[in-house]
Amino acid sequence: MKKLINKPEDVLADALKGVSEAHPELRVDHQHRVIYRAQPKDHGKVALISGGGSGHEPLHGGFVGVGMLDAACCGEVFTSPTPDQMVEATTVVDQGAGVLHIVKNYTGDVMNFEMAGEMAAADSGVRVETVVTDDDVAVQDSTWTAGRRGVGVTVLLEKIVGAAAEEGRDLDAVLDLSKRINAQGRSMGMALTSCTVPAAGKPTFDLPEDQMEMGVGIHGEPGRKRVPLAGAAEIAEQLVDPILSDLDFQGGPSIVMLSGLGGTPLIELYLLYGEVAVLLEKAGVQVARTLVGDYITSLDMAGASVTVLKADDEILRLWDAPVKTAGLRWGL
Amino acid sequence: MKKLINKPEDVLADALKGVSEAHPELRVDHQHRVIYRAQPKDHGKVALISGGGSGHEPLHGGFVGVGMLDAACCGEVFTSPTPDQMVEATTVVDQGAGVLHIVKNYTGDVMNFEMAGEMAAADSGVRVETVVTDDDVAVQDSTWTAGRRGVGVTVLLEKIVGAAAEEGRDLDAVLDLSKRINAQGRSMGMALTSCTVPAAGKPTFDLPEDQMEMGVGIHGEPGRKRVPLAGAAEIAEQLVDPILSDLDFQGGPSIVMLSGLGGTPLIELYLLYGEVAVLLEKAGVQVARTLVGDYITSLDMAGASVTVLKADDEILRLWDAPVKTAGLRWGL
Amino acid sequence: MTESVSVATLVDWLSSFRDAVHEQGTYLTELDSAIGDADHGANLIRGMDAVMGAVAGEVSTVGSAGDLLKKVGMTLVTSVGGASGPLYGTFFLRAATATGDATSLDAAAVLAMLRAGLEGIVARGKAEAGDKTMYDALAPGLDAFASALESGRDVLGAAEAAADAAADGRDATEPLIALKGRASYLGERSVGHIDPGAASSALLLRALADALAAAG
Amino acid sequence: MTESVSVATLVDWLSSFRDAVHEQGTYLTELDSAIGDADHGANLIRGMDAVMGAVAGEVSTVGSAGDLLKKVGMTLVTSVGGASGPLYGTFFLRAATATGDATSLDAAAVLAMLRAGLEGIVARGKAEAGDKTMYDALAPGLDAFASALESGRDVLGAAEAAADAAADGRDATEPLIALKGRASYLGERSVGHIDPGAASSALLLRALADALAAAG
Ligand SMILES: Nc1ncnc2c1ncn2[C@@H]1O[C@H](COP(=O)(O)OP(=O)(O)O)[C@@H](O)[C@H]1O
Ligand SMILES: Nc1ncnc2c1ncn2[C@@H]1O[C@H](COP(=O)(O)OP(=O)(O)O)[C@@H](O)[C@H]1O
Ligand SMILES: [Mg+2]
Ligand SMILES: [Mg+2]
Ligand SMILES: [Mg+2]
Ligand SMILES: [Mg+2]
Repeated sequence: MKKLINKPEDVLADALKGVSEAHPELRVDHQHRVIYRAQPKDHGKVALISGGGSGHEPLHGGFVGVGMLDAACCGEVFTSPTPDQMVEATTVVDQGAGVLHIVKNYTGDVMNFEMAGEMAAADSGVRVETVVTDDDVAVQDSTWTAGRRGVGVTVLLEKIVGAAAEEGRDLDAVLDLSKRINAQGRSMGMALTSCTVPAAGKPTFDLPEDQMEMGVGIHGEPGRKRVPLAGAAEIAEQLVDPILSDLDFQGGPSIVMLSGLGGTPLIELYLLYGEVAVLLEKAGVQVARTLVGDYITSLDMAGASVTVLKADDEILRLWDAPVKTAGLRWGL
Repeated sequence: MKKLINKPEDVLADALKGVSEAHPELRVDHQHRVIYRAQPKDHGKVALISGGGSGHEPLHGGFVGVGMLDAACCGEVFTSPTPDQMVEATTVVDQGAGVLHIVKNYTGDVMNFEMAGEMAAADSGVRVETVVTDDDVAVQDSTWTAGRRGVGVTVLLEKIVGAAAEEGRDLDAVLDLSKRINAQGRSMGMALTSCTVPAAGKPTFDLPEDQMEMGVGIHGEPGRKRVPLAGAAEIAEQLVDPILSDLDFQGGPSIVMLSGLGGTPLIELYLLYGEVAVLLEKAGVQVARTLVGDYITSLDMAGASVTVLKADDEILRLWDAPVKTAGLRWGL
Repeated sequence: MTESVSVATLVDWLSSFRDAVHEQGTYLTELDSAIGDADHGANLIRGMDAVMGAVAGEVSTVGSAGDLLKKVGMTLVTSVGGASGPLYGTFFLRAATATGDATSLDAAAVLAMLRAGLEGIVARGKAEAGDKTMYDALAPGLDAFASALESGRDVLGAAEAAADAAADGRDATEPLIALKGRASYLGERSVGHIDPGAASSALLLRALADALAAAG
Repeated sequence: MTESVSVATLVDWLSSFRDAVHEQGTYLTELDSAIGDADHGANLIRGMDAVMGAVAGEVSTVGSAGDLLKKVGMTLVTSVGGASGPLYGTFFLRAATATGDATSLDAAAVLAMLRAGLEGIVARGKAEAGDKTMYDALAPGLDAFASALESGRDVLGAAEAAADAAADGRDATEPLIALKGRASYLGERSVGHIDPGAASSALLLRALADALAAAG
């Protein structure tokens, strides 16, 4: 295993040191492993908390700041944070207007946030609402299973709903909007290589030179199927088709994100986006805003995911609103 | 070779398609392979042009926009662009105030920009000045060799000098500042893996699991020496020590960039930055601004480089000035 | 073999489970690599190391079984994360409620403790038989424990039967399609692999038998 | 073998060089992988394909040698980039100036053409003997060309001597420490590898000999 780390068990603690050194505009609670804005708004804003396993950077710590999150709870690599972290963060950020927990749909994340919500309500009486994102079309949905994974839409949701909270909307409105954003977004990912979890010390799976994994999430899991390696145009099709056949994006503007999975350089992401844009145009999807880069990653996995969000004028306005975070910044 | 590409020979053309689709605020001349601001300033600003081989994204195309470059000339992967591209860009961006060419010190880049300067002067009479960056302490300097490579300082220079040009300084002042920035910056890089040039189809070099390359540049070349793989703390030392022993950074603020080389995820970059920060602090370097992420890359190489720039109040003010590019953005 | 299980023996159980997850950590992570995210071993090692740190003084201060198990549950909840943290955490928290103030447990109390724990896992995770989770090792394990007691075996014999049945349950997860947890994202591709949580649960029951045998 | 080299033969030279860089492209890139950036093969393939596209009509329209070589030089300058683009480009631009309006070249004119080209490379790149660059193949090649003419051999014989000497010069770059170009960044580590530009330059002179032989 080749990584810029010290000991595998110290990866999270050490990385958080770097975050606090690099970002004076953030405050890192190293004991609870929570990243806060150094200068929280001082009254009445609905607070947004997200969190999850580490290894998906900039998600979520890189999205803490004006116009997005108030706090991010950092779990061990690929492991949901624990309820006490969330309870601590919830108590710290609440300004009386309540707290929205933004949770990606994974059994672990959902259960830990659930316990945190129960504990926070019992301990402090803070009103906590939760939105669970589940936008990954690679996963067959069914009431009998764990449902779809929460992936790329989480990034767009944190930006858009963060702007709404910054404007002063109340918790019901914020919750409502967040559920609508999740319902209107779809994602699909693919991998050229596995990633290596530091504590495991070797790649999670082997992938021959002539194969790729379609329908991967962000935890280095194998995808829905292993298929022959293809060119970017063909890969774009395999990513875009399942998204478009799952939801109708006609008749309004869309926001599109193409995120790298951590090990793929920007030149390839732009190249793939060129192919994605052609397909979206052909299908009549009107792309109003675009994000290309590493936004929701899976350690050092090579590959990419596409997220399409059905927007409207209001959503675009919130998207364009100023944001000042380590991972997404404009207007400030 | 596993890459999100179509044919190796089309990588640059295809990637530029994605850039123009993703960035309506940029105008891409696909014939000349030049990236421009879609809305150039309309009078009297000194124009900044940079360029170089592709595969270093976001450098340089990702730094075109308000507060940084006016145009970027894109060469083939790891291959300097050709003089005709630079002549075209120079002619297009000149607004009568002259043009600064920002060139990284590589024989190919220097010669091609030199020819372009000769041709532009002869053809159009545009006044062209050139700054050549050469900040890589890994390379022994000597009048008998090609000198040091231009690496990370180029990013900082494009930002700071871009702000100065945006303020309306004349070409002499802009040239002067750019030379000062280059003189005050030092960089050092290391690689955990090779990268794969698409046309070559396989890794440029083999690096055993227990070895790393110290003193690499950004073209997938082997470094100055191959050393045993080490932890992040030890790697930070091997990067920071040669920088600090090459230039005295005491007695004023510094700007520090830790850039990934393309294949290393953000969590590792932050982790390494934590170790770098400790060493800089110990050495009495006062870090005033920090940039951690992929800014100057080497395709899919895993590794990182550190750049330290000796600043002052004026430089920090220019650093903080608004910038709106795909790769670096604040205040706008 | 005495029929009464002391708090010290419960600590031995935990210690034995800690040793087992250290020994089998790589194996658990390999199982999780195939159908999950390659962290189950690291998660349980982190959790059981934290548990043994937290209960270090417990035996000498002679707290109740409930106090011990509650501390174990809270420590797992706050140190593991992921799916297994809340699940194993809830197991011990519910087990604590079942044992309450008792400082020694007879065989029936041990069964009640385990059953309360499993009910906690079901309440938290909604798993059913055949979903390819830790439930599929624990449930047959507990059934075997109960049957063994009914047929007159002592607590050690029951625990041994439970460990054997849990191991069988673990192996029986191999051909299943996962319907819960992150293995479910793989659909058909989850077939042919043992569930990592079932494997760790089988270790948990084996550790109980080992601790009882040693106490014997 | 006629002593006069036609423009058509010069086109054959270019065509033969194009074929050579296609055949040896992987080898050139491998050399460049060891001490450079793994693109020398791709650079020359792109450049010579562009050249052959640009001069396609040249033979039938019977332009001068100068016109042809200028077009070659400009095409290389505008299609190759990197270090080799300006260097080979300047080689042909200077060669064009040397041949001027001529539509056929005698042996001395061929030597003058090559010498002008090499001077262009030196003017552009400042390489000296032993810097481990294309100079180290071209310079001994041209010296051998001159000596062969002096000792009475014809232009084909001279070109063959040049190709042989250039190949020797190429091989002699192996033990050198690079002082120019990106191989110089490697310092001592550049020792033990043949310079890629020296290898392509040896192909350029071999291609000339081949074209002359075919014309013979
Ligand atoms: N809903 C559930 N009910 C019971 N057990 C579950 C459930 N979801 C997951 N598990 C168990 O958790 C195990 C995975 O634990 P672990 O790898 O530590 O967490 P994560 O899946 O979050 O990475 C699975 O092998 C399975 O046995
Ligand atoms: N200053 C120079 N003078 C002469 N030849 C040079 C000089 N610098 C580099 N070269 C030649 O250029 C070759 C490399 O060409 P190429 O790989 O196409 O360009 P780049 O180094 O820009 O990638 C070297 O092998 C060397 O022979
Ligand atoms: Mg996990
Ligand atoms: Mg090159
Ligand atoms: Mg797991
Ligand atoms: Mg090269």
